[in-house]
Amino acid sequence: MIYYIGSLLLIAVGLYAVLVKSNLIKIIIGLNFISSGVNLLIISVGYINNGTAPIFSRLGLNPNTMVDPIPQALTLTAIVIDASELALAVAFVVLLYRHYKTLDIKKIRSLKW
Amino acid sequence: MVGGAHPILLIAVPLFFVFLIVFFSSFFKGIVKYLPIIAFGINLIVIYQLIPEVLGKGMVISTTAGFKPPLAIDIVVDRLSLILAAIGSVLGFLVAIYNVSYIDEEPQERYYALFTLLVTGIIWMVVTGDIFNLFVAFEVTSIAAFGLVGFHRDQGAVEAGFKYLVMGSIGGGMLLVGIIMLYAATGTLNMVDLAQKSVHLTFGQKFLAYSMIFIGLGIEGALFPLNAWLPDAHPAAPSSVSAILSGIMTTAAIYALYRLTNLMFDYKQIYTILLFFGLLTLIFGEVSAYFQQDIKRMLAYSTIGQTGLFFFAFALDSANGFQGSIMQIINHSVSKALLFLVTGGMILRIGSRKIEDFAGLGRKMKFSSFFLAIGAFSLMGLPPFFGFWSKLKIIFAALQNPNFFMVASVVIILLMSVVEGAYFFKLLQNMYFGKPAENLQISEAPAGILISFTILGLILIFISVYPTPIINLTHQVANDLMSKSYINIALRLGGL
Amino acid sequence: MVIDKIFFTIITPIFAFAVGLSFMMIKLKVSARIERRYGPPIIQPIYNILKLLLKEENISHGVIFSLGPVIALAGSILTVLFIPYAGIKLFTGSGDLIALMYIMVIGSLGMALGAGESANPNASIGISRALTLMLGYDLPFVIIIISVVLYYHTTNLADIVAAQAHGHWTLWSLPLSAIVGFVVAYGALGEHPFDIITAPHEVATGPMVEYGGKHLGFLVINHAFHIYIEIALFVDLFLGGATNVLWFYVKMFAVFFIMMLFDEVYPRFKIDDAVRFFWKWPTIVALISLIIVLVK
Amino acid sequence: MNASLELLLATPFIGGLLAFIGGKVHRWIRNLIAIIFSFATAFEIIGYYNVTIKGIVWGKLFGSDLILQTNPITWLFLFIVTSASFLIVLFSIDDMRKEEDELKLDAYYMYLLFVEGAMVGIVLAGDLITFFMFWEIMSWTSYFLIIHGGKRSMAAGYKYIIMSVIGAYAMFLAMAMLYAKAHSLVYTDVANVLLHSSPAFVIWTIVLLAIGFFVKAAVMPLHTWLPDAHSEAPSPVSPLLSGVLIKMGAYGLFVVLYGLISVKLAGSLMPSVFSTPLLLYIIQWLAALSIVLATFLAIMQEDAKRLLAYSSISQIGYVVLGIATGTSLGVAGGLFHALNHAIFKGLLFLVVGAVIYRTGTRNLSELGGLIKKMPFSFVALLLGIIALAGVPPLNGFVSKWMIYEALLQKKEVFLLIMAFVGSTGAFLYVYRLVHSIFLGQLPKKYENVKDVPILMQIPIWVLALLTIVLGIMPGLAMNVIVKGMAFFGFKPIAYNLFGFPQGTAMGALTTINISAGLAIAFVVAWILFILFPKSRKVSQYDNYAAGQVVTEDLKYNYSYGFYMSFSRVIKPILKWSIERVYNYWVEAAKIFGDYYMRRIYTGNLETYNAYIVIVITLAAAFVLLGGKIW
Repeated sequence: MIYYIGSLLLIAVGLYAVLVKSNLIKIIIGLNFISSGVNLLIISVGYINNGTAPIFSRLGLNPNTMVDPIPQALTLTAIVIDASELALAVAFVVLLYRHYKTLDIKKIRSLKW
Repeated sequence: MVGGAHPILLIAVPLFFVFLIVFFSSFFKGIVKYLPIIAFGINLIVIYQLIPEVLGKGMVISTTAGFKPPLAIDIVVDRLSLILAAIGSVLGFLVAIYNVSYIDEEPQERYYALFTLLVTGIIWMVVTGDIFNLFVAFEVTSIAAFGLVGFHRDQGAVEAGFKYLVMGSIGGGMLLVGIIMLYAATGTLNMVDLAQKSVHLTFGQKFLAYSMIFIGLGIEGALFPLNAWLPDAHPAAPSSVSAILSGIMTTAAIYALYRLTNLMFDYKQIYTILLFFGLLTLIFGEVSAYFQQDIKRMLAYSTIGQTGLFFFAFALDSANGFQGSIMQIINHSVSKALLFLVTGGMILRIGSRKIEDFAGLGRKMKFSSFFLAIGAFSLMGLPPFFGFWSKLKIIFAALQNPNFFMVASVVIILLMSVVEGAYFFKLLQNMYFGKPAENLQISEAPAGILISFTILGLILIFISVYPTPIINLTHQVANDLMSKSYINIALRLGGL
Repeated sequence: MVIDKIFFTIITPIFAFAVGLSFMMIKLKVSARIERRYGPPIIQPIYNILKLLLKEENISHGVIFSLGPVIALAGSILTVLFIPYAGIKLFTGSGDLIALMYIMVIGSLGMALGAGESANPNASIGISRALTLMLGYDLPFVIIIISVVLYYHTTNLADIVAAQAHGHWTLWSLPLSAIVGFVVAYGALGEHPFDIITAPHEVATGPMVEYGGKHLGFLVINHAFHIYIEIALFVDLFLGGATNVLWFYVKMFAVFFIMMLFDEVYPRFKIDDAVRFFWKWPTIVALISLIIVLVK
Repeated sequence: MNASLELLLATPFIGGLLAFIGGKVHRWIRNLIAIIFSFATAFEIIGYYNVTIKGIVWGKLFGSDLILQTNPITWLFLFIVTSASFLIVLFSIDDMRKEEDELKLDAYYMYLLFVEGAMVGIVLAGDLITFFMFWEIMSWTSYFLIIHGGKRSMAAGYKYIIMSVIGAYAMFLAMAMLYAKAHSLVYTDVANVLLHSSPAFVIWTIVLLAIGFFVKAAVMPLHTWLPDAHSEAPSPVSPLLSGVLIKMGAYGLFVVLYGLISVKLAGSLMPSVFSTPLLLYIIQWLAALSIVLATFLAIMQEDAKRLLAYSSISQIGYVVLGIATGTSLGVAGGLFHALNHAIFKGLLFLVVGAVIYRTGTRNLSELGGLIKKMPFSFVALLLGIIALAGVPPLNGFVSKWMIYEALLQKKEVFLLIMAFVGSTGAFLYVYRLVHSIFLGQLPKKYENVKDVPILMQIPIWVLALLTIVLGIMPGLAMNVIVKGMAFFGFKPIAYNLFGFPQGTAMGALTTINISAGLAIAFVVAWILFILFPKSRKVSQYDNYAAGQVVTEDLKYNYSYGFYMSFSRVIKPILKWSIERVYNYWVEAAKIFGDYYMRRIYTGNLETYNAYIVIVITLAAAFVLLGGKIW
């Protein structure tokens, strides 16, 4: 349960950052918060207290106590995606700074209406 | 598979070509610009092979990695997916031709790689039968799109790209949350399996998951108020990319929403909410478009409006509504892509995106103007163009059970059509009869551009004057959606 | 029968002309007496016409200029044939009251065309005023026509006359309409206070400014017809026509005599005032009369 | 037989495309193709004279048949459309030659034939989908014709297309509502369904459809596009618009009022006024208001084409007024007036076009005295204005007479008064037209003007001849109209070749007697006239000028503000302009839209993110409420 709450909190913090912070870097951090929260959520879906790894390396392991492997696979994929997004975002920030000489999102408003 | 039609090839081949592009870029750069043409050419062949089978059996499934569904990721092509995949491939192919003349900015290999990835992701989104796979395809598409929007790397492009990225990422996160909720509740990711297992869920549970998915796909699918990135991103991107973004990417996201709504969240209440979203999107899109001075921005807002229209039709939750919606999607994809391609060529020649600078182009760029007019007519829904048939269907569907709300909605739709007519006629009038700037010396668009939009325009003319096959096909699709035959056929064909 | 028709077709315009001419003659004398003058000899109008017609020196501004008076006269002759008088109804079966209303216009059209070609602004101004005035008196005119027609349930003028036999004149049954009809007929004749069209000291007789010689002579003849048409129509509509020529003449003379009195005592209306006048009191009265007919 | 209805429909469209392609080869090939195909269309309809075809299916859409049909009323309108188009193509050949851009000309002929084809389609349509489809095609093709005229025509065309689209969508709404009920839009099915529908539904249907028709037919208060569009369009297009295109609105109204519902049905649904169903009575009032107000406006115009445009509004008012009476005589009169108006208004616009062709201006106060230079045009114009003013013996008189009589029979006196006043007013503005163009002083700069080329004269003379023929022999048109109206369930009216016997109306009419009498009277007067001494021709400068000498450089002409004093009288009425009201609301909507849309797409990423968060919050709120909202 604590994991769920934790993940939701992470997402909420991320959303807060994205919504309120005006620094580009902080927004990116906020995005990362969101993705971390989501990842945590995925993991916690498959998590079982005192579970074992879902690998039949030893005999006698109870399949019921095994952690669900699928979420872990999903998380890995999601992390890769997040990483690439993050890289792209940082690249954008660099370019933005070159054009606008600022990191304040409130001043980057050439496109509107 | 029978007949050698492998839907997985739709994704695998272009992905392979993405690697080829990156591979060749280091030592054989000249070939890079032609690789996407080959990739989507092969895709077209695959689609062509798929057509008889999909139309005959209703669905073609191919599984991956030797697992069996629901564990494995399967690629499912039913009639609806086929329509969208076909549009995607055709647009991908034509825009690939277009690129040859259009893109001269370095680094080209990145552009071509991202472009191929974008179209692949879109096709991927519409053919996947696995909900997490959908997310992956969604993110592939998004990231490629982020990159392409910022491709010009000038002030506007970077800003638009960044905004799009932030909103897209949030959307991706929300989509994933929704997917995980579904997984947590049912323990499966396969759509067919989900559809069956989710029957036991309560409405509240479903609604929570649905709202998350809706936000994720809604951001990508340009539903109001989640669409604020779109009017920035579409104009900022190169016109070739805008054509893809407007023509098929938002549509693909909407497709995913259709599919999931239809399979798992088939509640009257949800449809009612969607109805409002459709109407709001329509109103805000069309009204905003009217005030634009920048042609690409106008077209982008128009995309929002069109999205609202076909989303509204879908939310009618009736066979006629579905049919109208899909017809409108076809119309929108072809016409709007055509418009973006043509305006891309024009912008290339006159070097401005301002509508008033288009004055007198009707004389200088005859073909371009002609196809621009045809695309605009079809979007406005003037007969005898295809948009007329689809609009007719949508309005008829909306008034199937006339009550006050529906009549009011139809009045709004028609009013917005008037607004749409107002800005398109303003554009056309200016283009054909406006006074050109002093000694405006421009020639027709370059060959690649000309070829690609001519083909697209001819396709549009063809389906306009001979709409029967498409009407029949969409009728079948609508029946498929109504009867949820997706589940049944998939079960029969071993999709589960 | 056919011989009869042909005979009357020939004789009717001559009769009409004679009546109109006689009124013109009488008018000169009567107005002179009202103004305490002796006045010209009673046959002065005939002298005038003959003088004009026989003048050797005629000038013309073009074909239509010459044709104008001819068309005007042709229109008047045609109109005369449609108005039943003293039991003689020639063309009345071929065109009813409504047709008659528009046949009457042919003459004005010819006049207007001819005057137009004279390329004199005075003429143009005169026509502008004439047409405006026509629109002015047309409104009460059509209203009374409608009242009369609805009262008798026919648009055939001969039938209307027949229905008024034995003293059941429209004047008694629809007095308001009759009054308005009188005003309208008076306005149509262009006498004081509605003589702004010709207004000799302003626009030098308006439409006629360039006309002289036989052209003017034709116009004077036409004026005689015009007097006949307006008054005969009034007599037919409101005074029950007549069974013999003499009685018809007497009725017409009575109407004309009252008109002459008005002519002498009124000043001149400005054209827009004239239109306002017609659209105000005559229209209101005519409408009241119409509503009475409708309610009945 | 069946295939040939489709052929008839296809001919102009094929011709248009071929003309466009042919124009790439040589302009004469294009012209020839345009002439041949428009003639072929006009020729093909001969085979359908008095033919009734109940309906052939030419396609299927969404389970509803698409049907073509024909009957004598259809034939009447087909005749108007095809013959007018043919004449206009003929006229265009020379008139449009001044346009140097060949591409524009290719497009011009293409659109001209397309408009013709679309109108043929509208008339032949046997179901509402076909009708609406061709209606829309007509709208946008004619829009392209209008904006051929240059810069000012663009604004006019824009107004035209927007109003057309609004009208068309009102129709669309009605259609969709009917489709929901009937699941088919074939006229007969729709009529059946309407027979069993609630009064409110029927009334809404009529109102919505009527809005569409009224925009096209320019019935007040939906007329505001017409004066601009008709006057700014190229000369040959104006007669097409005024003579033919606005008749489509009248045709539509006729089909809806008598094909889809009947007067009896309408009467059973709503109260009647003067034995007319209320809705029809309101339509009649709108028509009558159009007649009077448009006439007053026409009187005050200074621009020849604008004058004729306003006149079109007023004349179409007679058509609608007649059609909406619901009696045999009135409807026949309305339909006949539609034909007559096509003839004389086409004639007038063509003559004015010819004048513009030679002088380059349509400003009435700059013209004058052209009678000496363009005598043929003058005679044609004279016939046109006599017909328009409804003066015997030409055709306009007969149809107006029928309408008056029909109104008299129904005792609709107030409408009748307005109709009469409109007709008298028409006399004012048509005289203005002939006076300012052909009479009066000839300006020096037009010394060398000639009559127009023969190819432009042919259409003018054909139409001029028709005004006379139909004026003397209205029975020719009545043959078609009465037979066609029987098809729509009207009692036939008695008529003969030369008019109407007593009993049809409250009076009788024999046109031949009137015209013969006029001819004889004219001959008599003419003989009298030439008996007297010959006259001597003098120049236009040999004038009475109160002692002054008129010279060439002096504008000795009264043509500007011809009815100034009258306009003083009606100024209080014309203070109200519906167009200003529309403009006000459109501007208000624009400002409103601009203001609020700007505040939504602010360009600020935080705002955009806030939208997302708001949606998330809303969704969460919904879930927390547990879906209890339902």
